[in-house]
Amino acid sequence: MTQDQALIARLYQSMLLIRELEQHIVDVYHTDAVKSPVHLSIGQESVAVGVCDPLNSDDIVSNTYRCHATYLAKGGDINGMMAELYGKKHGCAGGKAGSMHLVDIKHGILGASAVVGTTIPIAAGYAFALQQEAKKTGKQRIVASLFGDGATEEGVFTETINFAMLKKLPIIFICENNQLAIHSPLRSRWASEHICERVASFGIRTHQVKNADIFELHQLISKEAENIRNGISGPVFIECETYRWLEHVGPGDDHHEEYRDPNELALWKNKDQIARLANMLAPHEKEKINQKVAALIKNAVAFAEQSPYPDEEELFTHVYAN
Amino acid sequence: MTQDQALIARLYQSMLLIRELEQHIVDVYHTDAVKSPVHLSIGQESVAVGVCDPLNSDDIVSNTYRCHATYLAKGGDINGMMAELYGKKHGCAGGKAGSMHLVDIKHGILGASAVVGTTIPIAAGYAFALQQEAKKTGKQRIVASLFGDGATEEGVFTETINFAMLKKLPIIFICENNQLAIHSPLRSRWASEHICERVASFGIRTHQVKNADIFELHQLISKEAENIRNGISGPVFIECETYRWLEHVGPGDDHHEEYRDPNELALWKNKDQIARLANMLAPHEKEKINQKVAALIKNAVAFAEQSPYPDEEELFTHVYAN
Amino acid sequence: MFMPTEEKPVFTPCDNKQRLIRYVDALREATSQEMANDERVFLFGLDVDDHKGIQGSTLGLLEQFGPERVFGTPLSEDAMTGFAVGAAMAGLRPIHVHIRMDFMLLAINQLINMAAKSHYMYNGQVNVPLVIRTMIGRSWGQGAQHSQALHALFMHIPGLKIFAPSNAHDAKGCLITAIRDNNPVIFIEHRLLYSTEGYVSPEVYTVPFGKARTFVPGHDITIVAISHMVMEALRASKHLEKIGLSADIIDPISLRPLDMETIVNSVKKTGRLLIVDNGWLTCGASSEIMARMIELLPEGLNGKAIPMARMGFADTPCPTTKNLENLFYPSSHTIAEKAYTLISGKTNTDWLPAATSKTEIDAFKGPF
Amino acid sequence: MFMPTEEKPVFTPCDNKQRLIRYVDALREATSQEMANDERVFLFGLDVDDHKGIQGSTLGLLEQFGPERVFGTPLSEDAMTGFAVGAAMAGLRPIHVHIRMDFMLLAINQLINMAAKSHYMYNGQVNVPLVIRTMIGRSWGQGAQHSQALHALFMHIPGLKIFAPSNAHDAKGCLITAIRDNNPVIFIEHRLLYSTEGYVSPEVYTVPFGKARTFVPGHDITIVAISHMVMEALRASKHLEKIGLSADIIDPISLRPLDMETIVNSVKKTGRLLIVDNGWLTCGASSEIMARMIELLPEGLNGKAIPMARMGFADTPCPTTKNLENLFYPSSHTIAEKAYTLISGKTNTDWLPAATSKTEIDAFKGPF
Ligand SMILES: Cc1ncc(C[n+]2csc(CCOP(=O)(O)OP(=O)(O)O)c2C)c(N)n1
Ligand SMILES: Cc1ncc(C[n+]2csc(CCOP(=O)(O)OP(=O)(O)O)c2C)c(N)n1
Ligand SMILES: [Mg+2]
Ligand SMILES: [Mg+2]
Repeated sequence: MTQDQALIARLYQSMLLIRELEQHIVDVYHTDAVKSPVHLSIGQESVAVGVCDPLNSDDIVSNTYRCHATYLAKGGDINGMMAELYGKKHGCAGGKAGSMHLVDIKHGILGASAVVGTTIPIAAGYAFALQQEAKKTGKQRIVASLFGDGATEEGVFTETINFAMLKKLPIIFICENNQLAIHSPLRSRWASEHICERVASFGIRTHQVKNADIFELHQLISKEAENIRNGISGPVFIECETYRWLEHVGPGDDHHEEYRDPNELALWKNKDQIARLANMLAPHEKEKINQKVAALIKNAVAFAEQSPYPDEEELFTHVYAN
Repeated sequence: MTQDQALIARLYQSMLLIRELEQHIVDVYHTDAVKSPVHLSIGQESVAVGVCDPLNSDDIVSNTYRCHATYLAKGGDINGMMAELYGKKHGCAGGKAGSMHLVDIKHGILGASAVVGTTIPIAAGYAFALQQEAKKTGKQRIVASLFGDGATEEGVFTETINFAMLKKLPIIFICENNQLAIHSPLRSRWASEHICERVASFGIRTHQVKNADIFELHQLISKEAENIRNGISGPVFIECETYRWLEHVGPGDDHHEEYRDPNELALWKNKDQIARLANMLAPHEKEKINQKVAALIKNAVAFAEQSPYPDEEELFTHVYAN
Repeated sequence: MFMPTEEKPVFTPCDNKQRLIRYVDALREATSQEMANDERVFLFGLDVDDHKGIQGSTLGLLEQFGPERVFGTPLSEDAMTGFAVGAAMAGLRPIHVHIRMDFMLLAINQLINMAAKSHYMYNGQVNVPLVIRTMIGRSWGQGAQHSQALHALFMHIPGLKIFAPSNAHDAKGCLITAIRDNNPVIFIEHRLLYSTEGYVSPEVYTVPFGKARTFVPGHDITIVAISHMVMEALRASKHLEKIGLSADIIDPISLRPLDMETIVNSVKKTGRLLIVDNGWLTCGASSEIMARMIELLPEGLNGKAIPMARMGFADTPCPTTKNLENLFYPSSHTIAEKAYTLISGKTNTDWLPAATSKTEIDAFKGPF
Repeated sequence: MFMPTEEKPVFTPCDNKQRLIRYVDALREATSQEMANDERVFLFGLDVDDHKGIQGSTLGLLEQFGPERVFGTPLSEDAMTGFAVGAAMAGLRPIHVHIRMDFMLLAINQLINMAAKSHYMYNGQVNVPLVIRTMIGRSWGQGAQHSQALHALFMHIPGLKIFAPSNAHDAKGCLITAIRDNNPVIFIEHRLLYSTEGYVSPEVYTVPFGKARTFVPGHDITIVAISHMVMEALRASKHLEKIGLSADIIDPISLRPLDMETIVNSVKKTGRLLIVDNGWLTCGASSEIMARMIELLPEGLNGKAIPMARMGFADTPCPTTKNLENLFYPSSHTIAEKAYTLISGKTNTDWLPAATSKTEIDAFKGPF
């Protein structure tokens, strides 16, 4: 599989932006600039980027509270994101949403929920609307619904999988399997470890991506998105193995805790897809991207810092739509 | 497979009692003696009897609103049942429960719910208690949880299946697959028709019983109950094909409606397990049982008719336990 | 179809176009008209497309609009509600139907955590124009799990709107309003109202949120009644008439937003308030109306506390047997009695008619 | 661990055995003691057995009682609640923990349709001795879906009981009562109370249902405050003290059943009532208390309407950013202000202290 350099550069930049932005959160968290629980994706960047890069800008991505990565990978406004984390007026939701609910409808980012599993059926409903739309426009947009391994335990997941297949919805379900729900390992939550098998029992096409492989995932999404657009009907289910480097919520590393195996961290750092791509780039190319990413983040921080807090009246706006 | 005559007689009597009692409901329904929605099991009797007959009297059965059959098959008090249907004070729940919630804890009948799927996790919780109990008593009691094909679409079903397998609970799940949820056929509700395959993907032992075969089901339950009691762990899942002769709720036949195929009724009447057993019995044996059943029902009706309506204060009793 | 013989529809026709049609037909007509007007509207839910068509309220719509806009679902209330929320966010206008309100407890997470909050949480970036049609059961042994009226749970939640129309005219107008609204609307229908008739215009019209309706203007007491209790209150007012007492019967129609102005103005006139909820009392609509009365008229009237009382379901689950079920609900008799006591301070009931004519309550029979 | 420096625990020790311990430790001690006393009790729920142990409230219990009596679960709130109901029906006494009250919306079908109704529907044949421990979040950007206080939804339902203790002493006693009760009990804990200290006996003791507690007896106004709002009301009473006003601060502790007698007696003495709920107002605990006041004192006091008011969450979802979140909740300042207005009829606020010392609200920091 020869990968073209432009793609490598793009994927690298996209993943790096996620990592560096989250690293900024880690760095400033002790200052209380970000007064919000943060669920970081450091180590898991390749899933968001592998899924979002092949999508069109008018495709839709839907996520859970661990949503920084997809927001950025799908092209969400970085300034709006940073200001939102800082609780500011020019945040992507005016400071009302915070880290767990990043949203940017203009860029097809449908928002995210702090209640596990709840966005999965919503993504399916959105896909239904796109299916109806395509009958008029002839153009099939797609929804990518991302969620964790824990989310698949909620009844609503199975209910949605069944219904999505019944209606042949244009949706790709992506399970970010980091093998943990907070601190619980899979074996204490899943009677069987084969999630693909379970989902396939509904007649759905499934794929498993091991080692968080960015190219494999990228190609799979490209192909399946193409399939869906060409009327080879959805839904599709993809399980991506990945690993969370930091604690479940917050900026720290918690590999000293008993639930963790420190060897696993080393193992996964070895598979780090950012490092992998960095090695595939010419040094000056890499450096250019690194600087670009740093500048983007610096700008975003300045933007966020300068943005005022929302006006007090904002408490009462947007409770109801007109 | 040679079946011993005593078993045949017992199964015949048990199934006949269900059919005749429900036939009585059909007969009197127009008089408004039974002021309650009734979900009849006529045609489906072999499932309840095939499941309950092999169980011990201190095993537990749990059901949905279509619960007359299991109540009787598990040995529930017939007088209490009839009085409950008549809304009387001496009903099994003092007239407060009606047809959809028949209960007889003394005989291991855990009650039933009008909200589809809701009794499935409750049955699992009961099984957990029995699992703990067995560690002290050395005696493993079992829960049989019956529900319809429609119930398997509720998220709580999958959630329970997963958890029951995780905890290796002493429970047998029985799906009464009559292929209908009210008037909706399976194809408009299930993305895949293979429920056993779906459940097996959790690592659970599954079996399918075709044609509502009473002997096959009876033997399967006997064997699996034995397995569970001997520590060959549960849970187990059994799908029983069966057919509802009458309308979803109420005493009528609705094979004139479009959702029905009248040929199917004829097909299933041909497979009627009551007729099958009747043919296997000596005429005088059969006649004796028929008379016994008729007497039981007659007595129960007299009992129900004579029972008064509950006292007005009963409205306020048992809201809270002491 | 049942119409109590001695009772008249609550509206008289204002023009000769209006027809006497049933509540259930008004619901169907509203749906049909809005689906024809706006192709973004679709109707789905368990059994909407079968031959019974949600007691008739969706009959014919499948034939009219096809299976892509009218479809049944698996038994999956949680996912189906999320599905509706997602479709609504994408610009469609779903109507999701529950044949029993009790099942909404399986959908409530999506309604409260997602539907009610999305517009706010995303600072106006999405709308959730969603209608949840949901039926309250009663009678014929429906019992504890098939006859709950849970509007109070939804009234508690900012971001939701709630309609509970009591008659055919409002059923149609409110449903059209609900479909056109850009917020999640819980639309509460009472099974016993389905067969009651009212004068309904064949035109498309709307009944607004936040505007209560006064029936039978009166002088001696204000009776606020909700959903099916409007019928019982109207009957109670007839009992009261016989002894020369008259009641303002107010139907809030919309429970969130709630029109307190109409109630306050009426109480200023009558000096007394009886609230008859079609639901439990604790933390219910009746508590809320009382609390707002205190907030709006903190000093009472003429320097005195305003005589107020409330009635609703007994504080128990609903029993199935008829004689206990009858005690579970307020009736025209118990309402008239309570109103009489509030007005006169007396508790005698000898003036009450011994028996009432057959109503939709007695007429309702099974199977369901 | 945080203790506001200028604030004292609400109880003083009545014997020298009592220790100053945190609310979270009181919860753990109650659980440990009851599990040791009664082997039918077990504790389960997401994360009860991890190294954080539900913010410490379950730490050590796994080691003490083993994985059969202390275990985590998959993310399956609906089934896990049904599982608890079934285990309870079979004679066990489950404690099911939700680290956020918001998740209970996924469990509410089992709680309302099954747990609350089984004893009644089956005419006393089964009991459901079940405790649902559930935490209200607040602060640090928890936002719309992680800080709801939904007690009103449960208060509406006959068959449920509800505790919402505001201090370490009651946390322990109420939890023991809840575990011993034969009904489903919703046990509501506030995250911001976890680190507050109180004098708690090491003995096993119970705090009963249906008995409110009065703090700081006063004369000028009755303030009924719920859960964390008790702390804010206590602070407000200190503000009021500075201008010579005193308040009866009443903590209902148990929300269903609700002890109105204590409230009514207090109001008879003070003549005024302010209710400060830790939740939304509409169809909330505050509405209910007002409605019952009217039912219990229909003519008011001395022929006049009783001045009553209520406060609670803003009628919006909860925003995450701090400056808006601060406005969302009642505070000691806004409570004191409202009380002052109710007492004096005036609205000036110049008497209020400019800033308060750091409280548990400001001290609370993330990650969560
Ligand atoms: C319905 C619900 N239950 C429980 C929680 C508490 N909770 C927050 S995150 C989480 C773990 C989810 O794990 P997973 O889906 O694998 O996502 P990950 O955090 O690993 O990305 C849990 C249990 C929640 N937020 N929502
Ligand atoms: C949660 C819930 N959703 C919907 C209903 C309405 N309803 C009553 S029976 C039924 C069909 C259930 O089908 P199945 O489980 O196959 O049982 P069967 O009636 O065929 O025995 C439905 C949808 C309900 N009672 N509960
Ligand atoms: Mg995970
Ligand atoms: Mg079926």
